[in-house]
Amino acid sequence: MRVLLNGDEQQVEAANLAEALEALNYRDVIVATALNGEFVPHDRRAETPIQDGDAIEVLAPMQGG
Amino acid sequence: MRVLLNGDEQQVEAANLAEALEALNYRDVIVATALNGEFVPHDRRAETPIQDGDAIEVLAPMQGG
Amino acid sequence: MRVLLNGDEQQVEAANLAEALEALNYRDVIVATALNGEFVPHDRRAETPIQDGDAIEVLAPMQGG
Amino acid sequence: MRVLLNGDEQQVEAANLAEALEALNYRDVIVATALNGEFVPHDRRAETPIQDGDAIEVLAPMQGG
Amino acid sequence: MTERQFYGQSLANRLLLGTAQYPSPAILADAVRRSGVEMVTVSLRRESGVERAGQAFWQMIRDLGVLVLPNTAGCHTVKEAVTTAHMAREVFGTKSIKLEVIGEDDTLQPDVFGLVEAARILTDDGFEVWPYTTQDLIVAGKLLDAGCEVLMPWGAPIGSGQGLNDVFGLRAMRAHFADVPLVVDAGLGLPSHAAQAMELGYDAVLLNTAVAKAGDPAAMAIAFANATRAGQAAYQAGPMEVRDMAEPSTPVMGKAFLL
Amino acid sequence: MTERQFYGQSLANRLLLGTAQYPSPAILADAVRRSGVEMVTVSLRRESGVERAGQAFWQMIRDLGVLVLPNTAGCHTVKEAVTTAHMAREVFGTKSIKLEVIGEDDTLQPDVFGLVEAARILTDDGFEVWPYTTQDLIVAGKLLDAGCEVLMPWGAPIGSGQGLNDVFGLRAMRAHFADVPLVVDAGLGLPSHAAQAMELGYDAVLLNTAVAKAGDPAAMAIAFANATRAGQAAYQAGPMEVRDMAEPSTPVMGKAFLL
Amino acid sequence: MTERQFYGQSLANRLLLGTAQYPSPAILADAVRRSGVEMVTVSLRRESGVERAGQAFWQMIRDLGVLVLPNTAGCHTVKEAVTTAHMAREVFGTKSIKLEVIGEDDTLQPDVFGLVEAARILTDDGFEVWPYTTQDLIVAGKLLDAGCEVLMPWGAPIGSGQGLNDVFGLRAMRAHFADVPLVVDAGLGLPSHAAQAMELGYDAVLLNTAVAKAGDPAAMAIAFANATRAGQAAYQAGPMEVRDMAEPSTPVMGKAFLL
Amino acid sequence: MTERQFYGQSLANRLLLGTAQYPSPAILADAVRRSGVEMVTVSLRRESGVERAGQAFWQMIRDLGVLVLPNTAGCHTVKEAVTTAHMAREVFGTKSIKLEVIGEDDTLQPDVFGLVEAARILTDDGFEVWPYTTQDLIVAGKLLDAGCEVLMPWGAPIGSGQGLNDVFGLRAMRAHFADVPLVVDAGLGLPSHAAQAMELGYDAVLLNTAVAKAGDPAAMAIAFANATRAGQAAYQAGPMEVRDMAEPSTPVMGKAFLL
Repeated sequence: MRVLLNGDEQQVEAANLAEALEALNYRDVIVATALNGEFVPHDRRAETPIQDGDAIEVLAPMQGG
Repeated sequence: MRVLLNGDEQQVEAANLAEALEALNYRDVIVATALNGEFVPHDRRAETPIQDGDAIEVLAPMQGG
Repeated sequence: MRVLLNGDEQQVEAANLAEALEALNYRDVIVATALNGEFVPHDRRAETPIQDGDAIEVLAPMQGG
Repeated sequence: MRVLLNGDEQQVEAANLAEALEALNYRDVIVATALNGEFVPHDRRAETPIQDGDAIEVLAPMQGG
Repeated sequence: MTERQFYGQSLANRLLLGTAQYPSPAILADAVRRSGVEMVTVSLRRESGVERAGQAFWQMIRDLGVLVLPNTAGCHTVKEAVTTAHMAREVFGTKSIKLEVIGEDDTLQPDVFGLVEAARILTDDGFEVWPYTTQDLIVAGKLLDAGCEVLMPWGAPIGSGQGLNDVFGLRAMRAHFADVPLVVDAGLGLPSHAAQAMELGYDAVLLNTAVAKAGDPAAMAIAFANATRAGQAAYQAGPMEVRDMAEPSTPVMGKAFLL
Repeated sequence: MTERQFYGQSLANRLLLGTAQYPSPAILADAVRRSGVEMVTVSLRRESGVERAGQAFWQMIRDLGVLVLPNTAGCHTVKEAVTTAHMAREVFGTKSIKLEVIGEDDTLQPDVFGLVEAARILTDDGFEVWPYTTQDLIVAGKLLDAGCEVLMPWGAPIGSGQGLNDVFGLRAMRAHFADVPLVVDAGLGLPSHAAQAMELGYDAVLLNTAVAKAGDPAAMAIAFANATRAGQAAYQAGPMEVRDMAEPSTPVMGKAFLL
Repeated sequence: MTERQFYGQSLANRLLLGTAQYPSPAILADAVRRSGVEMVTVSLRRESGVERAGQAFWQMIRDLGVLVLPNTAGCHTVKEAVTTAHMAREVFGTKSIKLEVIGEDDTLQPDVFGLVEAARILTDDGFEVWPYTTQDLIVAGKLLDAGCEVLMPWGAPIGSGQGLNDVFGLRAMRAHFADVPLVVDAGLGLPSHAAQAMELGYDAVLLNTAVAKAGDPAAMAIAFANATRAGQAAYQAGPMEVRDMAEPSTPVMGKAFLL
Repeated sequence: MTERQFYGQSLANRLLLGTAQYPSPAILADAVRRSGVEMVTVSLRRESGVERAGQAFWQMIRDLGVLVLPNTAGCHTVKEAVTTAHMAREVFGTKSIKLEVIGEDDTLQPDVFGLVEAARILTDDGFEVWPYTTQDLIVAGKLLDAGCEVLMPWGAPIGSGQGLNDVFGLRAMRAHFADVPLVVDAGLGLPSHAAQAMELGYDAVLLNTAVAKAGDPAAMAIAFANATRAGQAAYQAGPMEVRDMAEPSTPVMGKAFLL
C-alpha cells in the first residue's frame, strides 16, 4: 500500500507501524514515530495498524537552538 | 431597608432602583448605575426592584488618564 | 603676466589687484580677495601691486552648514 | 630654624636636606623629596642646603587609582 | 498617504490627553484649549448625591467641546471592565472605550488574556475599543481579530515618564501592522519621547501625567502637541539616512587655498 | 528666567539652519521662510567672474531677511580660519563668525588647540565668535576666556544624523556653564534629537543636512522648528519626575466595586 | 544565598548552548567541551532510513556527557508542540522540554496564549517545561500557575544578536519573581550581553547563533562562559553605586603641595 | 594578530587595577592575587616620619610581585604633574607613569592642553607615559606625536561607575589608531562594561572604585578579569553579524508535519 513517509510517498507492505518501520529501513534506528499526526510510542508500534494513505512521521535527534 | 450605596451602608425606603436614587439625593444627576455588580441602564431603573442588602453603585464622570 | 586665479593659471595685465579684478571680469561683483594667502580688504586693492606668479583668491558667498 | 614639612611648621637644625630628613625622623624610609616645589633626587639631598622658611615635601608610596 | 482614521474619526491633533492629576480644573481646561487637543480620556468614579463632584467636571469637559474617550482604568477583571464600559457608554454617550484590564500593580501592565476576551465581548456589543496593550504582536493580532480598529501599546509603565522602553518592539509592531492606527499610550515623560514615537511611524500618542504634573501644565501640553506634530511631519517628510561617519555639509569644492 | 541673548541678539526661533545641500535655492528659501528660521549659516567659495554663482545666492539670502552666520568650514589651520573670517566679515558685513577649525576628516571634529588659538585672535580683532567645539569643559573654559560668548558643542559628527552621542557630556556642559548660551551644532538627524537637546537646557540647535537631505526639506524644517520650540518649552515648564514604577494616572479613590 | 536549582538540577556553568548552525559537529563538540557547558538544546527532525544523519548526531551528543534540553522549535500550534514534546521525551529519555510555540515569523516571538495552554498540558503530563516566553509578567504568572518552575524570557529575536532590547522589562521580571529561576533565552550577540543579563540577577543565559556563527565558535563559547560567570559573580558580589559625578579614587588627603 | 605590547611589556591579563579605597590592605592583596592582575596603579602621598604608613603599603605591593604604574592623581598643573612623575620614578623605580592632569573637579576630566605639554616634557625625559585622556582624536594625535605609546581614554567620570558614556567616540578612536594600545581608564562600574570595551577592540581596561567599593572586592576583581578576558576573546573570535529580524537557529528543513 502507499503511505506518506516524512512527506514522501512510499510503497510498503506491512500490517502495523512496527513492520512498516522494519520494511522502511528503520531497523535499529533511534527514532520517534507519529501516525497521522498522533504520537505512537515505541511499545505501541506493533499494535498500531496502518492503512493505505496513512502519514507516518519518523523523527530523530537533530541540532537545535 | 439597608442598602450598600457606593460602599457605604444607607437606610432607604424604595421599591425600585429609580425610587432609591430619588430618595438618595440623585435627582437630576447624570450617573450610571449598577445593582449587585450588574449594570442597570437608565431606562430600566424603574423596573428594577431592590431589596434589603443590595449593593448599589452610582457612578459619574471623573478625571481619567 | 601670469597669475594663479582661484587655482587656475591666467594671463592678465594689471598694476594692482583692483585692475586685475577689473581685467578678470569681476567688475561689480561682491567678492573678498586674498593675495598669496593674505586677505586684501576691498579698499586696499588699488594700492596692492601684483606681480607675475601671484596667487589671487576671489571668494563670494556660497551655501554653508 | 623653621621649615614647612608636608605643610606643617617644624623646628629643625640642619645644613642640608639630608640632615633635615635625618633630624625629622626619616632615617631608613623610602621617600621622595621636594624642596620649595622642586624635586630633589635622593643623591642630591646632601648637597642641597636648606634655610629658614623652606617648604619640604616628603612623599611615600600610597594607594592610587 | 491617505489620512489615518480612528474608527472613522479624523484627528488633526495627534496628541491625546488624560484629564487627571491637574492642579485645578481651570488648568486642565487651559491645557486642553491652548494645546488644541481634540480628544481627552475620562473615567467613572463613585458620585455622592450631596457633593455631586462629577457633574461639575462633566460640564467642564463638555464646555471644552472635545471628543471624550472613557477608560476602564483600574479594572482587573473582564467583568469589571465590561460593566464599566457599559456604564461609560450610557453616561458619556459614546461607543468609544479605552479598554484597560490591568494585570499587575507595580507596572500596571495589561492582562493580555483578559484584554482580548473583554475586547471581543465589547466589540460584539457595538463598542469601539481602544485597547491599552503591549508590543506583543500575537496579542495585537488577536485584538484585531476581535474587531479592534486601533491599538495602543504602552511606551513605559503608566505614570513613569520613562519614554520608549522597547523601541525594537514598537518598530516591529509598526512594520507588522502598517495599516492599523497605532497609539503609544502611557509612559511618556518628555516631548522628545512623543516626537520619537511619531518618527517611528506611530499615529498618535496618549499621555497624562507628563502634562498634569509639569510645573506649567498648559505650556507642557503645548510642547507635547508641537513635538507630536514635529515627529509626525518628520515621518512623512522622509528623514535623512543616518551615517556612520561625518560628511561635510558645506561643499568642499571651490574652497579657497589660503595657506 | 531672563531671555537668553546671543551676542546681544535675541532669537525667538532657536533653530539655526545651514544653507547647503538643498535640491534647489527655491526649496532652501521655502524651508527658511516656512520654518520661521531667523539665522542661517553661509560660507565663502571661489567665485568665477563669468558664472558669478555666488552673486545670485547672496541676493537670495538677503531677500530672506534673516541673520547670516558665515562659517570657516573646511579650514584645518588657524591661519586659514582667521583669513577666511576676515574675508567673510567684509563680504557679509557681519562680525559674526561660526569658527570651525577641523582636526580630523572622518569625524570632522574640531582641532581644539587651533580652535582656541583662532578664537583668541578673532575676538581680539572684534569678531563675535561662535565656536564649533566638543563637550570638553576645559576647552570650553578657554574659549570663554578667549572672549567667546556662545559655545557650540557637537551632538555627533557633521552630517551623520546620529543625534546626541554623549548625553552625559552635554548635560555636564550645561550644568557647568549655566549662564552661557549653548548651541548643539551638527549631528542631529531627527526632530526628537533637537527636542532632546533643548530639554537638556540647551539654548538652540544648528543643523543642515537633516533638513536639506529630507524628502521634503521645507516640511522637515518646520518639524525641527516645532520640536526645538517644544523642547525649549518643556525645559522651561518643568518636566515631571521620572519614576521607576508605575503610578495610576486615573485616581484609584472612588473606584466602583463591580465584582 | 542558597544555590539556584533548575527543576532540582544544579548548574555550575550558567551558559546553556544550542547545537545548531556550527561549521561542523567536531567544532560543536569542541565548543561544548572547552566552554564547560553542562546543558545543550537539541531538536527532532525527520530521519531518513538510509542516511540516518540523526543517529550520528545523537551519538556525538551522548559522548559529550551533557544534559540535553530538547526543544519544540518551529512549532506554531499547541498540538504540534505537545506531540513533539512527547516524541522528544521518548527519544531523548528526558522529561525536560524547551517549549516554543512560535506566534510570528519575523520576530519568532512566542504565542503566549498557545504557550500557556501547552505548558499546562505538558506539566500535567509530567514534563519539566522550560518555556520560551516574553517579559510579560501576567503570562509569566500563568506559566508558573501551570506548573513551570523555570521561565525563559527572550532578550531579542532569535538569531538577531541584538542583546537585551527591553532592560526595563527584564528588570521588572527579576524583581517580580525573585524566587523563580530565570533564563534569558535568545537574541544575545556578545559576551557583554550575557554579563549584563546576569548582572540584572538572571540565573542563566541560553544562546546558539552568537557562538555557532562566530569566526571561532569554541573561543566564543569560552568567552560567553566567562562573561556569564563574571556577570553572575558581580551580581552576588554587590556592585558599587553609580554616581552622577566624579569622585577621586586616589585619596586627596595627603597630596603634596608642589606649586 | 601579533600580540599587543605596552611599552614593550606583554600583559596576559588585560585588567589593570587601582589600589585605593579597599576595606583593608589584606582585601586589596586578595583581590590582586585572586584576579591574577599583573599591573596596579599607585600614587605618592605625604609620609609622616612617625607613622610611616607608606612603607607598609609599599612593602605589601612589592610582595604582590606585580608591575606598578604610579599616577599623578590630583595634579592640576603641568609643573605638579611633572614633579610628581619625577618623584614617583625615584621611589617606585619605574619609568612608567599614569599621567593625569585634571582640568575640572566635577568630572575629573583631563586638561588636554596641560596633558599634551606634560606628556612631551616627560617623554623627552625618558618616561613611558600612560596618559589619561578623552576620546578627542586630535588630542590623541598630539599625545602620540609627543611620544606616548599607549593612550587611556576615559569611559566615564572617575569613580562614577557609569560605563561607556560615548561609545561612538571610543569606536572612532579604535578605528583611527588601529596600531596603538588603547586602555579604557575610569568610569566602569560593572563587568559588562569591561567586556563591552574589549569587544570594541580596546586592549585593556583600568579601574579601581568598581572593585574596591564592591561588597566583595576580591570576587568583583575576578569577575572583571573574566569579563575583560571574555570581551577580548570575543573581539578576536569574530562576533556574528547583528540582524534586524529573527532567524531560526534550529533548522526549519526536515521539520515534522504534525497537524
